[in-house]
Amino acid sequence: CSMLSQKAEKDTTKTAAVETNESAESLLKKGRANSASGQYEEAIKNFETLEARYPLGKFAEQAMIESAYAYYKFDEPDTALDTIDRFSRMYPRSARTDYALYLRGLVNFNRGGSILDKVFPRSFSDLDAVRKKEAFHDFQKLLTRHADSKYAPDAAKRMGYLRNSLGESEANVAKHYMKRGAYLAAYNRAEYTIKHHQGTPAILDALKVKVCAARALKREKLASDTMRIIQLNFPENTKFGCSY
Amino acid sequence: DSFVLQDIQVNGLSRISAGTVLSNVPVRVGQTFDDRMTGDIVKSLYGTGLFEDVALSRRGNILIVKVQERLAIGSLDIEGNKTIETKVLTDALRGGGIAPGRPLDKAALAQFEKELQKQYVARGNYTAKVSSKVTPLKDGRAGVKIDIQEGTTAKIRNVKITGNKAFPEAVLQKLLESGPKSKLAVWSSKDEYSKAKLRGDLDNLSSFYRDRGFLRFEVVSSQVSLSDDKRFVNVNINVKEGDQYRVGTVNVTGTKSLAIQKMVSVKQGQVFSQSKLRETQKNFSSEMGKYGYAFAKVNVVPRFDEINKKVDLTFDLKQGQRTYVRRINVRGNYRTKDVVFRREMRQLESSFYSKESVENSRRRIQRLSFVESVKIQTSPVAGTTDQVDLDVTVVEQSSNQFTAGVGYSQSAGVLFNLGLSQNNFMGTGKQLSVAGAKSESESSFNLSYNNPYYTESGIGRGFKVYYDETDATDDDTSDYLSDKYGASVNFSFPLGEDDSLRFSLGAEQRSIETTDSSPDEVTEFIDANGNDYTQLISTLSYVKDTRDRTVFPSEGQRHSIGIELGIPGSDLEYYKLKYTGSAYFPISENVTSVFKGGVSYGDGFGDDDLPFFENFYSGGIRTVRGFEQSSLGPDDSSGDAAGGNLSVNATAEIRFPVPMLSDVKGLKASVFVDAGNVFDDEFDADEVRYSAGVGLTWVSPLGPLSLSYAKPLNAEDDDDVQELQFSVGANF
Amino acid sequence: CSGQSFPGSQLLGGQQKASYVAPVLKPLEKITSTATASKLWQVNTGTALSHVKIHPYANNIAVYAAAGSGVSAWDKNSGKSLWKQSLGEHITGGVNGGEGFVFAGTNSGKAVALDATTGAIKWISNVETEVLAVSKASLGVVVVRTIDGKLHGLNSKNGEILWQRVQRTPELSLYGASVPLVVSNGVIAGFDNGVVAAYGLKTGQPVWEIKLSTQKSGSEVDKLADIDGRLKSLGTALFTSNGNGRIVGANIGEGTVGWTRAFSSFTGAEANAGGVYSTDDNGNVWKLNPKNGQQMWKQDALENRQPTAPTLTQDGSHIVVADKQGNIHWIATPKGKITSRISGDPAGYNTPPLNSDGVIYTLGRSGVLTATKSQ
Amino acid sequence: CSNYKPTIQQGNALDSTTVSQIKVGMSKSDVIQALGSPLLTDDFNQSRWDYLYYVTERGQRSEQKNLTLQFDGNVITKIN
Repeated sequence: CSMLSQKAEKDTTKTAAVETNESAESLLKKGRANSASGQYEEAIKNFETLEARYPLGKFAEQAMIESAYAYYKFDEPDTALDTIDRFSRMYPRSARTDYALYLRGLVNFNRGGSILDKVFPRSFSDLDAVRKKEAFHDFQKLLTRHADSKYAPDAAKRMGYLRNSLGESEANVAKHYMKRGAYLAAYNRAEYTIKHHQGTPAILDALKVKVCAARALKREKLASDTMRIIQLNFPENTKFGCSY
Repeated sequence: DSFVLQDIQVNGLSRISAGTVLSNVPVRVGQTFDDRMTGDIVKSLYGTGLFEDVALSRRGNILIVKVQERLAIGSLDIEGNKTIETKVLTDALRGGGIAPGRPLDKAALAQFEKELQKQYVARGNYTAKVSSKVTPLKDGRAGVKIDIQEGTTAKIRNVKITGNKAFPEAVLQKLLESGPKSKLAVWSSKDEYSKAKLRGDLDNLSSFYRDRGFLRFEVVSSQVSLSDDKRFVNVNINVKEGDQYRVGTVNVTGTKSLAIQKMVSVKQGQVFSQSKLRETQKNFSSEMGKYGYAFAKVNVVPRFDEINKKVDLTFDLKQGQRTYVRRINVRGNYRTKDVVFRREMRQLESSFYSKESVENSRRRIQRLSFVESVKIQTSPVAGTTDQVDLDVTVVEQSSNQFTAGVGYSQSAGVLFNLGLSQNNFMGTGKQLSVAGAKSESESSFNLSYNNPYYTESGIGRGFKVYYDETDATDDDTSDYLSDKYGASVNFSFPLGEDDSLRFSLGAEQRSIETTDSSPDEVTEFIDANGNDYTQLISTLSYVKDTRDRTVFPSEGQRHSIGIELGIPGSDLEYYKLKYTGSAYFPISENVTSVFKGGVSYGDGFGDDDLPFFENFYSGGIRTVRGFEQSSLGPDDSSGDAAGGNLSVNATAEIRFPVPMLSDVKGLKASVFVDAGNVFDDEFDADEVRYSAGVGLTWVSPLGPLSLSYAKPLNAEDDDDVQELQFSVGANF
Repeated sequence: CSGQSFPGSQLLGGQQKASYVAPVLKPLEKITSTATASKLWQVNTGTALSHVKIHPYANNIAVYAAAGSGVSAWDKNSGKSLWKQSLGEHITGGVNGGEGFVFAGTNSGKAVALDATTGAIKWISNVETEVLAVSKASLGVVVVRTIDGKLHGLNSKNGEILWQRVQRTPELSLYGASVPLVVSNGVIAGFDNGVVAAYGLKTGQPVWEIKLSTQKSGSEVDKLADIDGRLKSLGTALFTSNGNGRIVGANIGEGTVGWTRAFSSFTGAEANAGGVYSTDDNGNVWKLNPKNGQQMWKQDALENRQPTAPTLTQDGSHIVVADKQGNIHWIATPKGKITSRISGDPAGYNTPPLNSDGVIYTLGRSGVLTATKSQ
Repeated sequence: CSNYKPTIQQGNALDSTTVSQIKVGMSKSDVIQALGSPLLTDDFNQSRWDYLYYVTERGQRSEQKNLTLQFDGNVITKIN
């Protein structure tokens, strides 16, 4: 198709901006080299020149998804997300849609990270829940649509991690309200955790908070009902204190 | 008639791949095809935005899709725009799908042209012209050129008000923001016509009259008429004043509580005033807001008595249902733990919604130094009439300052330093700072850690460990060598929403060596007290802080008054009283006036004096700019500045964004006047030094940098003047 | 403080100020053939407000003008000053006359009648808002048009308000209004919303209305549709035009439209049996066939000079227009050739020339009154 | 020491007059209209509504106010 005719050609018309005759292929190679060596700004420039000069070809398709990766590494999450969304709209049947979904999940997963994370690792659990849910859904789409993609195993692992951390941050809020003596708020938060985050380790913490909060609110019946659930599901954890 | 589709042929393609076209044709080979589907195919192909024209035809059982590709935009340039930045235009264009690399949609371009022209006219540029030219380039691409003639904003030639009896036209003209410019107001844009400004003026007029009893005042008509060449504008406003009304009887229905009744600021017999009425309504809703009635409403039922021009007012208070907060969600915290913000919230979950505590919470979060901005919005909970969720959306500001490398400071020569200060350490809100520095006159190391929430209710606790070796010989203060090391623990106890008590206790070991150039004061002191001292230092201070944020506050104040004691058991017993205060007043949206001041006094117990190394110094970028660092005040016997045990300084400043660089974050320019000095025991007014100048402060990712150029106003000849000064890590 | 921008930011550059680019003017070619017009006399009638549109008025006694806050009368032949009368307020409407009076209107909504011979103030009537135009007096009635879109019928003897009519005015319109045209016992007025309407002179009863077309889309400037120019009656026909709209030939009695033509002119029309003459917004002067509006000739030498509506000379051989650069041009009606040019008020002209007994009077924006005679 | 502790309010704040209006036989929607929806709900026992309220000021927790409504289907049967 037309991509093959993409040989180097000289632009003589004087009205057009001065165009070096670099072909799409060499632009793509240069962009990839920059990206590999960490010069993400350079990589982005090459990819976007390619897109401007040779739009709508196979090379432009590659350039677009790889510029998204470069933006992600260059700590510009929002532009990366826009580029990925534009990519899936422009090339719905591209061979790399699974990578696009995976990359989209990664951008939201690592949002807010900075070089200092190596020096002072940032605790992951209590960060913005909305982005984590978005990442969770991107990875989920990847697993349902491209179960056999080579990114699927890592996505599955990250989904598990996300599910647990979402449950954990919900339970942490319940504990926070116990510490402050807002027992009704703690009770309702614990209830929410149990309802929305089954199967995560946070369930046990939530059940404990529910018991202590019910006792503090002098609702012995609610406390004993919840205690029975703990005995059923976590027989070895029935002894715990209520000081938070 | 329908038929089974044998094949789909696409022609007219030059750059787009057949695959892309086929993926957008909602029909597959082998399906039965009938005429109804043609509509969907054409719609979906146009939907891709890639094609100028799409035509379907049939040859036997083969569907032929004939497309004409849109030219892709090769280059896009914009000329002639002065008052709207090119970046704003390119973003708008990209929003409309017009950007290099994208297919050129001529309709969108024409739409953009019309829209931009409308924009200019709406801003009062009635002579503006916007046109665009598309020149085809090689290989299916097009060059787009947008040419803009902005013209000027129409100037108001005159404003005529008719129908006014109670107030002369001159009084009314002063109320208006739009009007002809007086000769000397060269900079003002008062004569630039804008619809919004005129509407604002009409509101000002009616509230002016309604505040003076003219309840039936109305603007009958307002005309704006353009000159023939569309460069000038006349404004004619015709008003009908109506009569002046006084307040008749006032009664409140809907609530029994007397406290609420007292809230009414409208009294019988007074001339009716709309602003007083609004004030009463505001008092009501804020009072009710405190008790969870967030949606309380007050409607005022006026009853006119036309004969003797009175109006009886009934305030009907509708409490509405009490509203409860179900869940509070924290958003945008990518680096900080949820609990660090949640613990600042005064509004709790499963508790009634109180406007006051939500506003309080917003202010407390805004004051955290690692928060750039915070918004709290309520959204109703589906299925309930009285429950809402709160969304706290935070924009974080990188608060870790990582300084390393070589620096030059005027007072200490070449400076090597390495330091990291983080007041949101690992997203926990704790503060940790580690810093080491080495230069000819000083080498120091200090580590400090503070946890503002050591206890749940906000009692803070922190430690500090420091080692400091100074050789004060070459800067112009008294010469001696001193090295000290020590550690201290500090606590802070909240006394209310805005004030707290701070206490610290520490031990310090210091030893002093004299040099041959040490002045008599130093040598006498050493002879009297020896070279080494162990000190037990404790400080106690009360701080009241109502500033709206710590970085570049725009309103509020901070006052701190405290005492530092060399408590008994130390070798040298002394005390230092210290007051520092700052107040911020917003002038306009991002212009703030700042007033700062400080008084410190120190003395030894009994008849001995304050140790010389504890003296206060003045001069330099943090006290009185324009004078060399610590150079002010009395001199010691060898002519260096000895400092003093009484220090006074004050600053008045106006801060505004740097005009051309207003989008650089955290950059502010300022115009200031400094005053201050240090004294030996007695304050002497004519010894106070003054200076004025301009300054620039930038809160860079590496920490606050400030630069100032100041002219001393009453420098004595032996003062060391230094107009240009800069520093890293100055407080602001 | 929304209006007041902070001096500091202006001082250090602030927003670049865009500058006004004046449209390009064609050079005027030299007049070679026999000059057909000459200047009789020229006087300065006072310091005028540059934006107001004051028409000169002449009767058998004198020619009248208004500038700033004073009305003045001048001898028609010598240009000698007969009398001057100050009204104490800026004059924004007039000058017109009839039945022994001279009328003018002020910006604070006062319509004033003066004695045509002595200039003494006969009556003052309050019409609330700025007066833009005054009709001639006829059958004891004078009609005043004010800026809020109202038409007021006043008793010409004592200024008592007989009737009032109003048309909805758009928020933005061009400054100025067409002089109400008194025809037998009716008055016809043009409004800023592109409507021409006829009312009973004595009663104000609406008789008919014609809506010239208005543009729907585009910016506020594209939507301007004022009828501010001259309403010309010729026998049973009425000719007028509006901005961004149409020029129309209609029946003056029934208000039925004979012909229309897409045309944009805020200055209105002039007409005689031979042709309908009008100046469009770009400054081209047209001659159209009065029967069907077909173009007969178009003179584009005065492009961008914003010439006024044309005025026919006494013998109908020429039409006279005055432009914003202060030139008065004579254009031959057969072919549209510019035959003569005289420079009058350097500040240029807002209102068309007046023909009275063969003398063409023009009143400029700085109050210069010029009398010229064409051979 | 007696330092400042922010006040803690929890539960439905009801004043005595509104509570006195609740009568046996009222429907659930009437109750919600008068008292608002209960903040403490127990999934296992839909027919029992608990309104409770307490406030902790400067560290001292007030006596907790309770109102329990038993429903049979949609109508109140017991109040205490």
